[in-house]
Amino acid sequence: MIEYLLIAPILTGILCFFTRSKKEVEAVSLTGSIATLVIGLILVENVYRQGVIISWTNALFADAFSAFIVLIVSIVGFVASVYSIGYMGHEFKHGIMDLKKLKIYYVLFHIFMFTMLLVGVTNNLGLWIAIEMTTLVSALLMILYTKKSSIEAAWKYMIICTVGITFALFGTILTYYAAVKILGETGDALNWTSLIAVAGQFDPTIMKLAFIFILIGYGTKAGLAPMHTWLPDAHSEAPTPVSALLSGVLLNCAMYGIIRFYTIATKSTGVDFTSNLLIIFGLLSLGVAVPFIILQEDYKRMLAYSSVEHMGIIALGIGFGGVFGIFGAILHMFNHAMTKSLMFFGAGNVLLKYETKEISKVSGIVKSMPATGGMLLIGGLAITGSPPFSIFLSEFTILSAGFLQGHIISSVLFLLFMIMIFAGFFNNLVTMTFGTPKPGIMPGEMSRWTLGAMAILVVFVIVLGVYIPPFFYEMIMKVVAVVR
Amino acid sequence: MVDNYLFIGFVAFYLLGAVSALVFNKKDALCSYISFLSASIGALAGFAFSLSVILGDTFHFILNEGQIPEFGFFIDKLSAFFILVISISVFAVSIFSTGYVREYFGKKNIGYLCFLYNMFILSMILVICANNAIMFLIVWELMSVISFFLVVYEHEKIETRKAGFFYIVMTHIGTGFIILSFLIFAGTSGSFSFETFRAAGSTMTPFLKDSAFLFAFIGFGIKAGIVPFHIWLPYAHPAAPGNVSALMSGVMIKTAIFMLIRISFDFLGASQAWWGYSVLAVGTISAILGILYAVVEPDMKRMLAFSSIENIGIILIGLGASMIFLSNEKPILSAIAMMAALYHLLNHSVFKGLLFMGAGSLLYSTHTKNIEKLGGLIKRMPFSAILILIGVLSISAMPPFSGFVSEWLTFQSLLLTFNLDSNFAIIMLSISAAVLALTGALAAYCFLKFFGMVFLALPRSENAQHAREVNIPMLAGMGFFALLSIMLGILPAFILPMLDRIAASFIGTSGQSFSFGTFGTISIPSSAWISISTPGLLAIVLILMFIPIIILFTSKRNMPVYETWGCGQPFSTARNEYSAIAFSKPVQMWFKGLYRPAREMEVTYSSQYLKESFKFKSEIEQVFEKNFYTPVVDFVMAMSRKAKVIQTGSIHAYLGYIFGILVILFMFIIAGGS
Amino acid sequence: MSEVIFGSKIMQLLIAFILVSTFMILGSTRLYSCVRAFGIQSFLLAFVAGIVAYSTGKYDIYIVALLTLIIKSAVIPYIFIYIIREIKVKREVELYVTISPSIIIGGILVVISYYLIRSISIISELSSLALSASVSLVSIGLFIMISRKKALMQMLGILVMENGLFLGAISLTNGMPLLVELGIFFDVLIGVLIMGILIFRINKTFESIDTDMLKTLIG
Amino acid sequence: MIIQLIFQTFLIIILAPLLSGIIKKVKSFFQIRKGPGILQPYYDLLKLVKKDSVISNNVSWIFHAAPIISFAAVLAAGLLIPIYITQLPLGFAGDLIAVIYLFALARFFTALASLDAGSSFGGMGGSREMFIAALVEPALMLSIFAVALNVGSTNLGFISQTVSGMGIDAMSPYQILAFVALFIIAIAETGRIPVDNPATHLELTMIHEAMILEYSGRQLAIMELGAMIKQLLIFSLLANIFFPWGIASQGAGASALVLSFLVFVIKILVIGISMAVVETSTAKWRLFRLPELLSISLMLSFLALVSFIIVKGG
Repeated sequence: MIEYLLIAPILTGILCFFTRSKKEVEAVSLTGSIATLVIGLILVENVYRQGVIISWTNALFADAFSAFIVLIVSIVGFVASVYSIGYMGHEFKHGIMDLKKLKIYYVLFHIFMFTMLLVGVTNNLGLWIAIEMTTLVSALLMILYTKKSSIEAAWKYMIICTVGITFALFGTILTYYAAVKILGETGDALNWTSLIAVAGQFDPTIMKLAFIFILIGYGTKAGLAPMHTWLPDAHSEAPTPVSALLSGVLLNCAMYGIIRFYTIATKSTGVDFTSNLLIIFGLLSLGVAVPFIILQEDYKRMLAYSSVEHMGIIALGIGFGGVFGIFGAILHMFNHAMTKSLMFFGAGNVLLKYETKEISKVSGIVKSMPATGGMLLIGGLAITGSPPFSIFLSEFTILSAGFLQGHIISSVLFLLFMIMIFAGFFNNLVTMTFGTPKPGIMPGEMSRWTLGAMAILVVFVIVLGVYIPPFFYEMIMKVVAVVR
Repeated sequence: MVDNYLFIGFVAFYLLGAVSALVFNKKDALCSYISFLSASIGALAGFAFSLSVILGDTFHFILNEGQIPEFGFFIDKLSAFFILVISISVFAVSIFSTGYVREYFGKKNIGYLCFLYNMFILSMILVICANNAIMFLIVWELMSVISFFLVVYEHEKIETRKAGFFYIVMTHIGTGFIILSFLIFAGTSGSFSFETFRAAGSTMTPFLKDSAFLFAFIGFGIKAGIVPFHIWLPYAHPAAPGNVSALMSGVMIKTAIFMLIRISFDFLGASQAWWGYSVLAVGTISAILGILYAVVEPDMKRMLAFSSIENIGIILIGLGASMIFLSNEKPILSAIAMMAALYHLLNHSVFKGLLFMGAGSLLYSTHTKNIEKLGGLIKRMPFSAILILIGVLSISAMPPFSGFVSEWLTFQSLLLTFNLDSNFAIIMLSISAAVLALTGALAAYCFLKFFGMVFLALPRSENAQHAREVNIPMLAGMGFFALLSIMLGILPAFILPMLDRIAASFIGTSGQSFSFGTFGTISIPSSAWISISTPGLLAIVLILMFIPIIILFTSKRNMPVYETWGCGQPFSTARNEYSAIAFSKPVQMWFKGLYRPAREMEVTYSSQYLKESFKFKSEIEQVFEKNFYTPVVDFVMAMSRKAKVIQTGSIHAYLGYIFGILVILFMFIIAGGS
Repeated sequence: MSEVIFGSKIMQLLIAFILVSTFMILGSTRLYSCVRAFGIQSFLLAFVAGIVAYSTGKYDIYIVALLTLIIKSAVIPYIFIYIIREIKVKREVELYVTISPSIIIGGILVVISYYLIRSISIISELSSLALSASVSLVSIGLFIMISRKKALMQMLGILVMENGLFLGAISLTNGMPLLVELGIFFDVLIGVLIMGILIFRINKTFESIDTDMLKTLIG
Repeated sequence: MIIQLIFQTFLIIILAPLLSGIIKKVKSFFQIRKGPGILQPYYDLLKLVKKDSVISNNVSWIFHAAPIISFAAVLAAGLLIPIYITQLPLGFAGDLIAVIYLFALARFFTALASLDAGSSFGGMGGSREMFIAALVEPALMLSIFAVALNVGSTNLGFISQTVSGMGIDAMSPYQILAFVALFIIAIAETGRIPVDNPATHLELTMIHEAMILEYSGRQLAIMELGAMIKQLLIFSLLANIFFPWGIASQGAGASALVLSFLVFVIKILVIGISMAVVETSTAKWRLFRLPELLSISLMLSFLALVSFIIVKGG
């Protein structure tokens, strides 16, 4: 089952390499991503029915949490591939991309998908390998454009994330050491399933050190402040569909790593140590995001910073703990993935139309591109956490968790930062969307594909804002059970 | 049972209006007619529904039991009253709108407007109905967001965008406080449904109660536009289209009052005296400051917005008095004060709606909001003139119009403090009565200026020259409200019993706070002999009118018509009329300290004695904005600029951060802390 | 038994040498010597791995040792040399922090990491030594990345950190399971290659690999 | 009852000019002039009624409606105020606050009319009139509170009944303070020096006169009469709130009625004369010094309130 899930994108990637025309490669990648989505959904469904699935001699496994990640990856991946057709098609039409590059793009795209899916379903601490792979592939995707800025961004991304990931590996080794002392030197000493069982007996001091390394390591990848510095560069310089994947999914993957280790470490170090660290880093990320969002001149960077903020919120949710907190955090992962991708897609359309990333040079989107503008406004309201959109629910849950767990000050700070970010973000959004577009901007949407992709996400954003389907609720509750 | 049908009915009609607006998006006229019509039908249904709840019993159901978010509806007499207010306003405004939106035909997207309009109404009603904190927050923000989109409907203008942004941010801050308050409740009750909040209200510790009340007061106060959180209001309300600002000012800000009553009376039982005092104080300050800014405001829609602040203040005075009485175990008096507040709330929604529609129609036919540029319209727009005059008379509390009754009630309820033995209460209430009197006088001043400058004497500009009477639907909409504010003026004896039931439902009185006599006489049993009968007054005045009429019109003499006397100048033009700013000058001089007026004069002389041209510019300063809000914003901006340096762009620095945090955490471990 | 002691003695020596090699990297001003020092370090690591394999008698660790020998002490240095030749960079290491302070800071880092490990309850003396050595390698590697301007040196820094990890892994837990180790090696190799590509790109677009050029993305 | 109403109405109308005539006479006495006869105001009014009224060419119906409405409003107030008997047939219809608002109504329409003609003097007058009203209002309300808190009602009949019932005890500090406050207010309300000068027609100083500048003939007559009536009513308010002694209460016999009527006339005369004294002994103040004057009365009424509390012993 899981194998198929992994093979599908690889296969698609390879096929993409052997295509001969734009039409072909698009068709292949679309079918491939649909296949991935379907398999992913089936997998999720199975996990939902029968609990943990293990295969490949324990190397791969999928419990509720992995399934959840798989769900996010496959949905956003699918939407992104739909969007890519519109976006890259436009680039292709305007000769920014030739066929060779287009093919490379799609190949890498699907390999990227593969790596992220792998993150979800590896059973053991080898999770590290998968995450490192995501870095490598996405770096390659980033330097598709040979612009100076994108190369710089790619370099920073590469270096900083590799450093981070190295720390993560160190943390992994320490955890393994702690495990080995209990279990003896078996391959199982790395598997979640066996680790969770004995995590209680681990040496707390070692686990503390390990957790610090893991938090800094995967935190770097997840864009927690102050290790977030690479993030705005990378996310703003990557091709838009990739930005969506980076912000919406990849960060979640890194978060996934942190949360996994959080579960293990907490069992031995006690909840205070881990959750306090998470709360500190979470608040730090929120706080760091504020000034950069308020005084931002580049809308893609603004979105990137808002990702930093939202990762902070997820960390907060986990840190606050309790059913509420973790439920909120998990739900937030999903909502953020959907909303942020929506925003990046909208930003992509704007970029294609106005050919600038500067906020001050963009105006009157609602007139030049009504649909995009409308959906951008919805997304903007959602991303800043105002009802009746999905993110509000998760954020409110996290906030209330903070209150109920007695972290009053942190929660109040959280609320304060949220309001400031809302003001900053919305100010920029209003300047962009309203008013009258500058002369020379032809009215008219970009393409059906892009709008379709956005529309799918808008549905998620709105529906989850007012109604959480029971099965979805249960799914998340299962994840919560895994995490606690 | 009939309630269900009515409830579903009006919700359905608003939805229908919204949907049809989208369906017929292309055909402006058709679209506007259908959606506004269905809105008004919905309003009628809502009216019937609320009446049946007020006279019948509470109406509640839960849409999706036990899910997140849970949608529970709970409509008791209080909520029903607010639905009543909303429905009345919506009915008139919808009729008005069918005419008003013709201005936008071809220029802007009518379907979008109609859609938002209906959704806005629906969201307001849902706010009233909500019985669950999360649901409430959702619909509350929905209301704010939709109203924001309505405010920026004419988003081509930069100031409109600014106003909208300002509005949405302020209301968001308010929501933040509301969330805090709700979380305090939830912390005690362990659930987000309002029933459990009610239960929690009695078990909470005083500190929690106080903070819950305080946060709610601030949060909803921002929405209601109380001083010092009022500053968004004079920007947002003028920016919106006329019909929308009528709804926003007339109804939307009342939803905040509703929640304030809900929380402080229904949940917390108004147990602390200082709540009442603070509400009273804030109300008093809002009333006086609001009207002071209104008096000197040349832009009529801004003026009306400021006067909304004033009226919210008056409502809060009633509310505060009611809380004080309740906390002193005087439920009857508390009910009386509450009724004064509710009555004024109803009146305000009527006459303020009327005046905003009037401003809308002036804008419609003259395309200027500046009072200085108008004049002499009473000859060009006779019907509007009469209708607006009625609105003006009501808002300046002239007997026997509606405003008079509610202000009389407010004064009486303040007077009833002699039943308390707390001197502090007596002093406070008397002072606020004095300030209220000043407010009333200034309101008369302000609206006299408004009417006089806009309608009387000679037109001061081309726009006013070529103004024409507005179309029938607009007149009909205003007419309905004008009629209503006369009715509310002379028939309080029919309204008060209803209010009595409502107040009784959550204050816990018998519902016999007033006794009613012949000629619609209202008297207050709990204090000797105080009574009033507006029909009586009206009758007396009407009868006595015959005396001057007889004197005037017996043996008709001819009335030669001649120019206005202007110191023997050959002829009088609009140029030597008294201007609006000159009219309000005394007040400006009186309250120099508040306004900090900045004036500049340019005089050029043709000869030593003869002035050739004379230019006078005078501006007043918004104290709160200048001294409180701007500094805060500047501070945040400065801090942000400072903080931004961390993103230096140097990869070494970035690695340095990681290094630093690593070392810090190492130290943390070595120190052996957990 | 005696072998073990013997092994542990040699281990201690080797670890000391590894630290020394790290300081060589810190101390040298020329790219070539840095690369050479790194090669030596990797070679020593391979030796450590061999000893561990010998003392535990696990054959997969021999493989690991072999891989280390080939990839880290041969292939990667070669790649470095190749890059240096290809893009004709100046041979000097440009510094933010001059030599002597860097040496001192390196020393301080070693001390910190020693105390860090001391504060953790570790069973065997040896593994504590190894662990502190690896921590100091990791931190010094990071320090190299911070204090040297050339992109190449940052690459080198990462690899030093890698070595630190390897040391830790091998001496603490006698190596991770083979699968994982292979994965790690694979990743490191790919990583180096991609960084190489990037460095070429940077050199092409910026006419230098001096990272001071890469400061355009701000705010 | 109806008879009493009609009687009171006409009594007010008849007495009002007489009062202002007397005041004028007294003033001229103090100014060592002969001055016009006491009945002069009647002659003036009759003269005006005989004259044509010239109408400005840009006035609207407001201009014509204003005299009627304001006159009726003032007169209506007259039926709510006890003149010589506490029992008011229409007492139920309105209390002290209602009276104040009726005056406000009258003022409102007069001021509107002043703007209607579009002359700058009219505007000036209206503006100042409303300004002074705004100045007066808080002090007025506060002093009313001081009185009403005492008796626990704002019904005028009831107030004078109770106060007269108290006998001499009513002469308590707060009564007096409140009276002085109200007296100052009365000066302002009746448009007398130092607030306004009823005799002047100098454009820059006149207030009430400026408002009715465009009126002539019968309309002017009505306006003037209305002003006189208002003056009479305010005086009788002062009289019957603070010194209601001797006023006939419910169902008093004919002799008592006559007596109380005489008492009333005397009170009014006293107040009128003292008013004249004040007018002659002070000079008119600048408009922007008026806030000082009225803040004095505000202070006084506030003190009245405080002393009421003290006396009440809380």
